[in-house]
Amino acid sequence: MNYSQFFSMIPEVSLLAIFVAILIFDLVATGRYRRMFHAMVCLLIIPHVYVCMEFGGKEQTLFGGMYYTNSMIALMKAMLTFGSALVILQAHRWLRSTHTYYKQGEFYILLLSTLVGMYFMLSARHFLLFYIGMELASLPLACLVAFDKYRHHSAEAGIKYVLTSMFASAAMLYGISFLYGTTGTLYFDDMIAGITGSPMQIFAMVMFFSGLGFKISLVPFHLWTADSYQGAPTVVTAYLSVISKGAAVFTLFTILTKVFAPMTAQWQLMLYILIVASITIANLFAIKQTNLKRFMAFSSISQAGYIMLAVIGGTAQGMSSMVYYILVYIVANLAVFGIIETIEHAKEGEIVRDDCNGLYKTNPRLSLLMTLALFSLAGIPPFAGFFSKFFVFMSAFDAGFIVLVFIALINTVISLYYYLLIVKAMYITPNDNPIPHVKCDLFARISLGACLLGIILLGICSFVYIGIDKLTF
Amino acid sequence: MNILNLFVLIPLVMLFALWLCRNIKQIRTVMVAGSTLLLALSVYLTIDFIALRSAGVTAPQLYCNSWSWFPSLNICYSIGVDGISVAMLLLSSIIVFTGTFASWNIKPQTKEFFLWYVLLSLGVYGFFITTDMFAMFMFYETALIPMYLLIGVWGSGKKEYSAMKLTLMLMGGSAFLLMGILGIYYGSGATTMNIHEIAQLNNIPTDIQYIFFPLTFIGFGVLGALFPFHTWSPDGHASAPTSVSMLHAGVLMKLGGYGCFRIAMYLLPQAANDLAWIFIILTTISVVYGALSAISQTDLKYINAYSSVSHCGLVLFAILMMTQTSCTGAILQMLSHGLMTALFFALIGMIYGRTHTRDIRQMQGLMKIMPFLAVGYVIAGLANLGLPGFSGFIAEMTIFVGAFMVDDTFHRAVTIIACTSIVITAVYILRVVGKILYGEPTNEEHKKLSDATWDERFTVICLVICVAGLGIAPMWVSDLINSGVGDIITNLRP
Amino acid sequence: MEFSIFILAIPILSFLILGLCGMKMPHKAAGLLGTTAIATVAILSYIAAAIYFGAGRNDEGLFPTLIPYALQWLPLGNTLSIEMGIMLDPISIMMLIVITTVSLMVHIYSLGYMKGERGFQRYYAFLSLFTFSMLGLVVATNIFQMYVFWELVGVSSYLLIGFYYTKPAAIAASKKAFIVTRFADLFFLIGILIYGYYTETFSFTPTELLLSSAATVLPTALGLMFIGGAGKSAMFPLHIWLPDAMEGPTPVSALIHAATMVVAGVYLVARMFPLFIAYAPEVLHMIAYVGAFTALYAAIVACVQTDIKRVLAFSTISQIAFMMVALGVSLSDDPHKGGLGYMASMFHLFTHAMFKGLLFLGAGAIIHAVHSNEKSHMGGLRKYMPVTHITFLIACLAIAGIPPFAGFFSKDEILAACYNYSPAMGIFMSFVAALTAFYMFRLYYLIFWGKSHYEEELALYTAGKTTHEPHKPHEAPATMTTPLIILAIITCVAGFIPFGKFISSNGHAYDIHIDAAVATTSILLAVAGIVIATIMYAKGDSKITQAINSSMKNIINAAYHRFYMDELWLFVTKKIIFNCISRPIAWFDRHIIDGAMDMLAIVTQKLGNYVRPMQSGNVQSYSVWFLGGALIIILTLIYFA
Amino acid sequence: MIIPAEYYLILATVLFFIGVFGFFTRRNLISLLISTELMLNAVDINFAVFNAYCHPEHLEGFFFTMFGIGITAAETGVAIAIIINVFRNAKSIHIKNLRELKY
Repeated sequence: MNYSQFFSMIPEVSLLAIFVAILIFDLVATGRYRRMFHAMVCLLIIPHVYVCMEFGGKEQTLFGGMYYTNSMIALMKAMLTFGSALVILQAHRWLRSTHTYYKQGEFYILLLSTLVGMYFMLSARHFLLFYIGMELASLPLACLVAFDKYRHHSAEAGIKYVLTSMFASAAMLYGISFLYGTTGTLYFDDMIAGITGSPMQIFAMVMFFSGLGFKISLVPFHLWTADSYQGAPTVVTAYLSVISKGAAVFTLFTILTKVFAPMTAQWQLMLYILIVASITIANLFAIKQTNLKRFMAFSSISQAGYIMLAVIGGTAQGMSSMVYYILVYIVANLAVFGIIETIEHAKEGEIVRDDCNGLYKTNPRLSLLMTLALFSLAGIPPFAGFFSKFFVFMSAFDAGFIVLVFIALINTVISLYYYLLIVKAMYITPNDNPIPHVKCDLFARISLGACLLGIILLGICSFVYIGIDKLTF
Repeated sequence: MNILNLFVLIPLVMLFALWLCRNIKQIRTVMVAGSTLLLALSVYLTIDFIALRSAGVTAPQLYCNSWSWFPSLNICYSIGVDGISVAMLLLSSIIVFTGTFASWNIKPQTKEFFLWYVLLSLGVYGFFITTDMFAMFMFYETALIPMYLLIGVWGSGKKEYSAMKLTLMLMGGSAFLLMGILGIYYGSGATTMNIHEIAQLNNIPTDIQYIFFPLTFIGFGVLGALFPFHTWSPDGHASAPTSVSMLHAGVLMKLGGYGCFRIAMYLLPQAANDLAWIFIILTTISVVYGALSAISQTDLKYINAYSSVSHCGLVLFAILMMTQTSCTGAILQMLSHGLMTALFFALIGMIYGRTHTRDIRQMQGLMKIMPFLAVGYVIAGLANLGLPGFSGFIAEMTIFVGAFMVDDTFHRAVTIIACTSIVITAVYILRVVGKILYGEPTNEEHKKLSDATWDERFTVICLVICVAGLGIAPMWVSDLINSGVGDIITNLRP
Repeated sequence: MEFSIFILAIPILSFLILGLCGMKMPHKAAGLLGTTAIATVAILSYIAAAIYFGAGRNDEGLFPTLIPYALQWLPLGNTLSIEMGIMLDPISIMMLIVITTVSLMVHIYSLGYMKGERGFQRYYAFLSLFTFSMLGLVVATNIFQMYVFWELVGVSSYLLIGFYYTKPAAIAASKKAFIVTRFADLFFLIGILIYGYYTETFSFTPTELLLSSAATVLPTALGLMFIGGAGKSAMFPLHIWLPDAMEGPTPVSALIHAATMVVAGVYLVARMFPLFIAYAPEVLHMIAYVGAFTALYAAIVACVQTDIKRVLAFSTISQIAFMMVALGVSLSDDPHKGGLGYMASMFHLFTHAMFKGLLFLGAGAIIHAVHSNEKSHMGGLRKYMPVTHITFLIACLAIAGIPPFAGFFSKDEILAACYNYSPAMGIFMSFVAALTAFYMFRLYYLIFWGKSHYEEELALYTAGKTTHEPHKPHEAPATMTTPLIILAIITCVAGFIPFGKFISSNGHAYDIHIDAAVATTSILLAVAGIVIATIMYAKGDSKITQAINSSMKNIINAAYHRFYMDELWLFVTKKIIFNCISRPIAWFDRHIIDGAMDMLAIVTQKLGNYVRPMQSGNVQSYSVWFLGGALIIILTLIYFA
Repeated sequence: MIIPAEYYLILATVLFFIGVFGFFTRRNLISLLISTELMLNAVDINFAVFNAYCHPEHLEGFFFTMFGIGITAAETGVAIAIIINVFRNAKSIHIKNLRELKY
């Protein structure tokens, strides 16, 4: 056993270093240093995106095959870190509020520990490591969801999240145990030899999948999503909706193609059912939602269904379009949540759709960004979402799922409807008392600006996709 | 530097400039400068294109260029124009130009209006210059979505409902379309997205064509107001502000016909030949049904919208006849309908802006009150019902003569049925003219109204000149279009 | 003949000038401009005629067909194209003369008649437009050009009928005229399409080879074209627009609805005559029967109308029907072997244009004087309007077929052709001719003889029974009487033109000779008609008249209502097309088609409600879904994958 | 006498579904937590049994069991912390208090 292997995991180790730095700073810093806390965290985390890309990209296998990394995984890590950085940037105002100010450090630490968990999920080539990573990614999130200690909704969301999460992980472990029982190994690379597609393994696979489906929030494993999203602090919701989802999707892709390759027909059928259910049911829910965060929860379920379209083929093209989709989804969704966070602060309460009425009059820039972000989510050109959706459809079509693509396309029309409802509220519906003009702080501005750039440029500037495509497989 | 890129670049620059504008004067300057530039550009392009053609350049597409965009998916940004696209670009420029003047006094949020307006025209231009299916589809959708806000914010009546319906139906259409595009791409072996290369490969298996031809055709057909997917059109047009109606009926609906021709028919020739009869029936219904519906409408814009259904139905009808002449006629009809409807909607908008009603039962004797607009309306009406000397006549005649060249009973029968629309058109046009323009003005309020202002006169005169110009001297357009149509027809009827 | 382009160019220029800047011109300038333009055109036409006929016949004994201009206007595929050009042959030259002459007269006349009207300039602009279109129609080199100008005359007629655009009746009439003729044009168009497709050309003279291959469809094509012609020429049952068209200014009625446009149908058939006679003689005979019926129908209706312009309108219908009959009864293209009708028809077209123009202009003068169209407001006008009276009488004699006026000669030829075709037809048409004499003289007596309406009114006024002083009828100004006199002179002499020398069915010279038997019969019948009219109407309402009126009340009533043709059309258009087709379709569109689209949206929304219970807020039920979903998937996979 | 593997597996399955049943039916948050513990314990038994009976050459299953126990403990800790939070806000840990967020 060579302990230097630990230091080969540069992204994880450097993130842990940041983690420790924050912990120490939290302990020692007082007074005016504390005011710089947020800036410091941002300054630490943003360069880390670069670190992930630059130093994590070397293909290597560690710990006897438990840990694996390559440039694609490094890119994923970088993307997740980038997303986390955006979330942290947006969190500034919330962290300054009375009840959270004193536990600012906890927020960073919890958030970063989930990020570490996700790193391990991405790099895991062994179910144990994967399980540990996944729990590390979920548990602190439960704390984050319940972060607003004095708000009942936050606590309710937290308990729902944690209970469902435990239930899901129990189900998943149950599945893994049978996989272990039938194949005798927990290494991804070895397990494939023992996969035969027997009913027991199908059972095991679906149980295992339900655990990941919970994280990705696919129908019918999605029911916690809306409640937790609504109850959690908006920043946490944003994080839940993109980052933890992105990591889970990527891992799922790896496991399905690496481990369950002999059962392709089975899991494709499974995904088929789940995609149709996710997209359709989430859309039906979303139509009726007026609470904006809840609405975004259903939107994210439906988006998850679209991401799965890239997974279902299991092809290289699917991989690149999936990663690309996640990237685009991160910027678009975070833009929406950033705006919700901002106007929530102005309204001091939960945002329902009617609160957006006439928003354009008072907050033209925010509304415009919101519109672009929603258009991007709906897949309207020339914004990035159009490209990502198109590529996802292409990959599914390429894999032969023509009818599925058609169903998904019909659903995009429904999704466009509910996204447009918000646009309509902002621009068209008259309102005598719109939310007054909100001034964003610097951090939020940076974050929203980055999102805006991403929404506009990620699609048109094809080098992003080309770059991702080069890294695939 | 390819001249065609300017068609995308100028709107982009305009968008940027508009974003920086501070007052209405600057906005108008930007708009006028930009749209004039575009108009000049497309006129130059037309002249240059004709010159090149007469100099003996026979390549199907001119000004071709291609930049790899998403190489792993064979997506390129390829541009190139043939006669059809040149004609369409010219049409778009004219409408964008006149539309700018027609929305001279739009309020409120002038800047935003023009931002979306320019984005829309960007999509339109992009659609016509590109030859890559992906890029075409992208521009196509880019052109659709601004409609929502343009109608929703600046429209009138039940604008929210209409805008939503229009957007969703068109997006539903583009869902079909996307299926079609993917089907074509993968059916042809997934080697290229360029329509001309696919057409040359000509290797899509027939059974695949049978699936994707209807999808593609319906996809574009929704925008081309194909029965029974046309119902967005009356509501949408009725609610839209003037210049948006102009642009929408004038140019956007042409995207449908153009796409049907350029993608559905061109790339899926086998299925087009075998399945055309289904759509011929639908389009024939469109033609007659739209016209008959228009007769009993009472809202000016509804009348015109149904008239558009009828006329755009004729475009698709002609395309499906698949003869050189009828397809040339289809393109002519697109041009002509684009100009005429734009003129019509402009006038309706101006009248509505004064009377604040579009109900024909509440207006009378406008000829005495606003003679300029009334005369304009009569001219537009006469052009619409296919009076020789205006563009509608040549387009319709070319279509009918072309359609009659298909020598079998079915085609003959539907052609004759479609011909009846010229009578029905006369009925509803004259009904309106008689009701609102003639007679003694009865409404006291209306008697105080004024005639057109200079910007309105300018819009109307420009369009009338275009309509009449096309109608009196059709040869050059016909020549322009002919070669482009020929290539596609050759592919359809080997 | 290069100058012939000016025959078309001058009117259109005049139209453009008057249309674009007419509103800024004073009335007089506009009127003079229009009149000068048309005078120039008239002179050019006369010169053209002189040169054309002066050049004489070619070696084959024919007047050559000249095409000084022809350019491709719109290519339609490889073989077909629409050309625009000028074609001069005997009938187009003849038409040029007719049109320019009548048009010039109307222009001059209108200077007085329309004086001070609102929209005077517009009126002249439209007149110029009409003249242009009509000239373009007759010089058309091909059937499609003819169609193009056919539509243009239709629209100028529409504009001129609706000239008094504030008058509801005028609006309705203009609309009706346009739509009815448009309806007929539809058939014309289809005919052209068939013709063009099978003969691979739109020209009037396709090659023999193509013609013989198209022989089977030619009758259909020509028949459909005739329907188009029937629409314009107001053949039964498409005649309904013409009487209403009298709502337009009277000079317009003279020009368009008496002399020129309405004979376009006849001209069309004459144009296609070689094809008709060679390939579709049976269609030609159908035309004869339609014409004969129309002639009778219109004549009967004309007998009982009270509006003088209506009488003239029905008389026009009847006379045009005569021309149609003449064409229809032709048996060959040789005038000596049964092809006389062609020449007769053209001859009648020529003379009719003159005397009917005269009648309308005269009626215009009368209306101008009494401010009414109704016969009840007239009577005894001969004292007040001597010039009008004399010219009107000349025209009446001409139309009745009394020698030596023009109508006699042309009608005689027609009757001769009819007798040649079949005696029944000849007798029938002779009867109609007698009826013509009757109703024309009825009209004449009602206007100029009998009790003077003015005097009666005046008597009432002087007796203090009405407060309203009647307007004294007066003779029209010189601008109006001059055209009357000129036309009257032409009417007197036109009959002596050796028409057959210029125009005949096969192009060779043909000497008109009066068939004594036919001539005698027709004169006798005409005189009989006049005599009956004199007895019945010369002294106002005589006893006999009243007796006849009461005994034939039903028929007269029906005839007065034009045998309810209008009501029938109204029923078809309003009740069936508008209420039973258009409205249901509009309803269907809004509620079924659109409803289906809305329904999709509503169903989606409703489904949204149905899935709600899933999200109950209870974490335990969430887990039930979780596990249940997983189990369902497992079962599906086991059994279906 | 060796106890056959099936016995253990049946025990584990029964345990798992007792846990599931408890999770579905109990009304107290602590009981729910206990139910999930049961489920996780069933999994741990599974791993141990599979390792011991089927694949004794490596110790992966046992390791998994060990880690599983540890992680379960952590989960329980977090869950209880949140339950306390709930109690603080709602003064009850009955599940009926957790239905404000729905639809």
